[in-house]
Amino acid sequence: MASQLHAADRRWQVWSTAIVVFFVVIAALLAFIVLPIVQGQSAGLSAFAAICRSLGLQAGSPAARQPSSESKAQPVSMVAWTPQVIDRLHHPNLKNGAEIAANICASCHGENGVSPNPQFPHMAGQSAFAIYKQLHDFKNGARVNELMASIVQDLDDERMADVAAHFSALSKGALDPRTISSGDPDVVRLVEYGVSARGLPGCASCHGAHAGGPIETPTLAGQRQEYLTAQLTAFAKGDRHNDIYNRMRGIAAKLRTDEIEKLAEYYAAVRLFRPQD
Amino acid sequence: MKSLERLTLAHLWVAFAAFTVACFFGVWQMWARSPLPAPFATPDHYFLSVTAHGVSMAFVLTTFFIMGFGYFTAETALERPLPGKAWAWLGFILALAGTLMATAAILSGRASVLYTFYPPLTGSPIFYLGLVLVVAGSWVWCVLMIVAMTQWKRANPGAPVPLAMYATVANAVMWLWTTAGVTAEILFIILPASMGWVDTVDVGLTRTLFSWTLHPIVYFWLFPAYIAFYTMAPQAAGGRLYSDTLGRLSFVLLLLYSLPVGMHHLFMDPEQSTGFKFVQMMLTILVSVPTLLTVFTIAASMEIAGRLRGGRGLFGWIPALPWERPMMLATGLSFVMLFFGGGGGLVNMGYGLNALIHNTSWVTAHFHLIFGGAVVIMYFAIAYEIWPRLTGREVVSTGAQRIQLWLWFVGMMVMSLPWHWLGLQGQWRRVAQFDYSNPIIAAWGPWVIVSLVGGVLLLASALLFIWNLASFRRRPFGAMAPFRFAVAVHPPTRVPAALNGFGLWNVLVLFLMVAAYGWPIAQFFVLGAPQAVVHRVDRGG
Amino acid sequence: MAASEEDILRSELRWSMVVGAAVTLIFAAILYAGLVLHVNPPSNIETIDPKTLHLSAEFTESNLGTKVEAGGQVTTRIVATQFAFDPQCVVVPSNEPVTLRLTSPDVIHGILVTGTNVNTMVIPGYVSQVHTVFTKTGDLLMPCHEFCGFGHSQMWATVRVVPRESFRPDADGRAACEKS
Amino acid sequence: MAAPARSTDENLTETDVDTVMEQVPKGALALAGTAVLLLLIGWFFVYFVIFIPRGSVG
Repeated sequence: MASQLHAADRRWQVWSTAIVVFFVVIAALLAFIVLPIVQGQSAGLSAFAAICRSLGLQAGSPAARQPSSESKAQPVSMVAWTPQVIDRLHHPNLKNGAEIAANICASCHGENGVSPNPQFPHMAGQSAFAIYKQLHDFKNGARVNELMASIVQDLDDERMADVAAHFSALSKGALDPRTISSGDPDVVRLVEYGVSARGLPGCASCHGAHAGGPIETPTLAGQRQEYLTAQLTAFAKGDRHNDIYNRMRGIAAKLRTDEIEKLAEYYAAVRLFRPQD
Repeated sequence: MKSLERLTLAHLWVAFAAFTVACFFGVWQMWARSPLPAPFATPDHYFLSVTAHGVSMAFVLTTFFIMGFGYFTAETALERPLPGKAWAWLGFILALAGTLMATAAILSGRASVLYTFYPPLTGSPIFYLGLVLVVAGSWVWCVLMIVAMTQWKRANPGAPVPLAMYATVANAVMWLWTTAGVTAEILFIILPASMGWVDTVDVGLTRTLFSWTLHPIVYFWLFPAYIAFYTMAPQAAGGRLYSDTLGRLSFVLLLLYSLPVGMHHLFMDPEQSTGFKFVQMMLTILVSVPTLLTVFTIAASMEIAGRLRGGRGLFGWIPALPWERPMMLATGLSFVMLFFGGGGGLVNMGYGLNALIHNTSWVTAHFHLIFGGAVVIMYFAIAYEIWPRLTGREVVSTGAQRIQLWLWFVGMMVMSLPWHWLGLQGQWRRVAQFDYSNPIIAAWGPWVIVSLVGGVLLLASALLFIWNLASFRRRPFGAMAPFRFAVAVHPPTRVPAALNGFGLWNVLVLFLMVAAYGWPIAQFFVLGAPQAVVHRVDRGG
Repeated sequence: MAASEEDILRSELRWSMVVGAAVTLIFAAILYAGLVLHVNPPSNIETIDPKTLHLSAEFTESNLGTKVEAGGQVTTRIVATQFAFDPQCVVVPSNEPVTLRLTSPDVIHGILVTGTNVNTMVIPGYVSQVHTVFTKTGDLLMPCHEFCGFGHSQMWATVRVVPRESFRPDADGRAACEKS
Repeated sequence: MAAPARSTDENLTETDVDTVMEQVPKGALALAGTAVLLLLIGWFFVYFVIFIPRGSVG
């Protein structure tokens, strides 16, 4: 009886293993040999190339030729968020940043990053990533502004990161615009909901605090109204074009002039500093 | 014995509480997507809601229900006290603490990344840590199930493990394999990113690891339904289980073939090759086999019952079945939903055919029918079946229970059948609002409203379910009869070791996982892939 | 005894044959689509660094959109980014092989084109590629079908399929949607 | 011969089971067979009527 059972168990082991292995072998034959060779033949690929593609060792589909893709690089901004840059922004030399801010930036952007001039943006509480990107873009001309271009010429990447982080640290971060109620239904729609029909995401989808949007997204709450209007208009006309992949040009071009005005007014009205609580 | 009831009830109440809350979120989401104006429908509320709905349904309802039902099964099927009840409570507390952490993170708006994560978007670490604790709690359950079976086998050498317990342990073993993928993803990639320890992640690797978990997790949810089909429904129908052996074989096949197939969730992904997708497609086809075997075996078991009750002819046994019993009714309705959901699934797994419906409402319809329909309706039936035993109260009249089951079935069909159609039209997933001024989308409007009506029926059914369970409190205490699982036509006296344990199958699972996932995971380390910068979705900050 | 355990297992075996035949039929249809119609899921394992995507040659802003390459192959390059496609409208000729190449500089996206089998995920780190032939002319909707953030619902583009004779690339081989 | 439901459960004898087992699983085969047939019809409908006309992708 015991040996009989033992034999039955053996049979189970042998047969189930055999069936599973057999099935995997057949699947592998079809997947890595038959399918790519047949598909590759009609696409004019060698059997070797087709098999490599089916294994993922070579780019492309086993059933089609890879397109050629010759072209010249024409970047709109040279800033790349490499781990080195991010690391520097997370671990800046704040003393260094404060010095640069006091010596170079304060005259226009205010001692505490609160600009006295409606033309110039506030810096306090701005995202370090946003400031860093704009400084970098001013320096190499991706964003055109003669005054800023001459000022940032002396700053290297690390000093830019330091001053960006300095301003960012000046307040605990701007308010989340969601928390500010606005009576104007147009503003609520544009800021919080977005308009699917026009392909307009809500401003808060990126500019809200920690909304998970692009890394370089600036915070807008409490920003100078004149500055916001000017920038949205410049994006809409294409005069400003250092936003990669048309992110802001595309949106600004879809906004009506009155919408730009309302949005600038709304964001300017949001207080810059968090109430002390 | 009282302690088992308390343990089981604690698990089931957490499960059903999460379920009820999730139903509210679900209906609101459908409202927000419909042409009808919905309140609070900003994108951040919507994605918060989707996250809450997914986590509650897929992680909390399922895990707690399965654990609770598993403890109940272990003690009733093995007819001996569950070993390590203190450990079971520890697992419960771990999972509950995890659930509360995840809930807090979600409701504060710091984790609107959906229950399927999508790195490089990352939410608050509290969210991920909470989910890890839920999984840790379920691991305690897995170990206890395996220990319970092992101790029973030692005490009853050579005797076949009762089918209900064999299936439960199959699920526990499968779950240990299943969670390896998502646990690795969270612990080694997402948590470090979420904590700010790293700034970039390998997105292809995270998706591949998640796919490891994503298919068998659905079978983890499904197992209790199948256990009810095999070991409770034939009993409720007044018949016999047609074949105990086929039951064991089906559970073994589910263990084997639900694991090496997750890549069918990545068919449309650029980081995996055609070859491995094809291999996993072929393995996916095999997953349909145990289900189709189950359909036949259960139909035959029901046929026995129907004929015993006087049914004649080829189909005459069907109307003769005791449809007034909730377990019987739920089984029938479950099979209808399994038919539609499974049919949709056969399209999903079709390799190139997947392009037709990937990330459309078709897929949403598929898993709502399979999980929300076929499986959850069995969760209801199981609860109705074991509640008298758990509470010690007498059976309540089944009228309200039957209405509840019918409501759930009708609601699910009305909701998900239009989704199939909309999916084929290209209605895409995870959208907070549609532009109904677009002529293509405008044509979808009426169907979206129809499915919303289905959603409202589902919510009504969910509330009635809770009311039905609560109404046991008004019943007097009754005599506690031992809980009986279905008996087979030929109850097994000896079964081969292969069908009485999992040693052989673990070896084969290992082989299949290495064949199916070995290179697809290794490629990220061997060939390397560029990393993407972490994007924080942490609205509270 | 009327039905022995063997009888039962034999009936299950017979049923397994039916099941086997049914799934084999479905498998044959899938295999046919692969071998004869050359249908594959998009599986172009081609890596590209999302952090420096905008500095690259191919996915530089000015190179996006439809281009007829040397050799007459029509390639359409699209970047999926939070929360728009660049360009937001692409033009392609009907009844001609077209290769779509997409990638993302930020997070996971995905696309489908309504009424066609075009469907792929767009994963940062990889170039997604779909080879297809558009048969129906007109403006097709190409939404982002994967959760990419709070602006996901507003992310869509247009694929304008025009008859061959109306498809007029410029001297560089580039074609773009006319501003409406 | 429709016996009262509950009594069937409690007083089930092996003879009863043996008698019905002469018929089983003819009905199950018919039911499950029909289901699989309908499933195949549905699948091939999607394949030929929707998928194939939408064009080849790869």
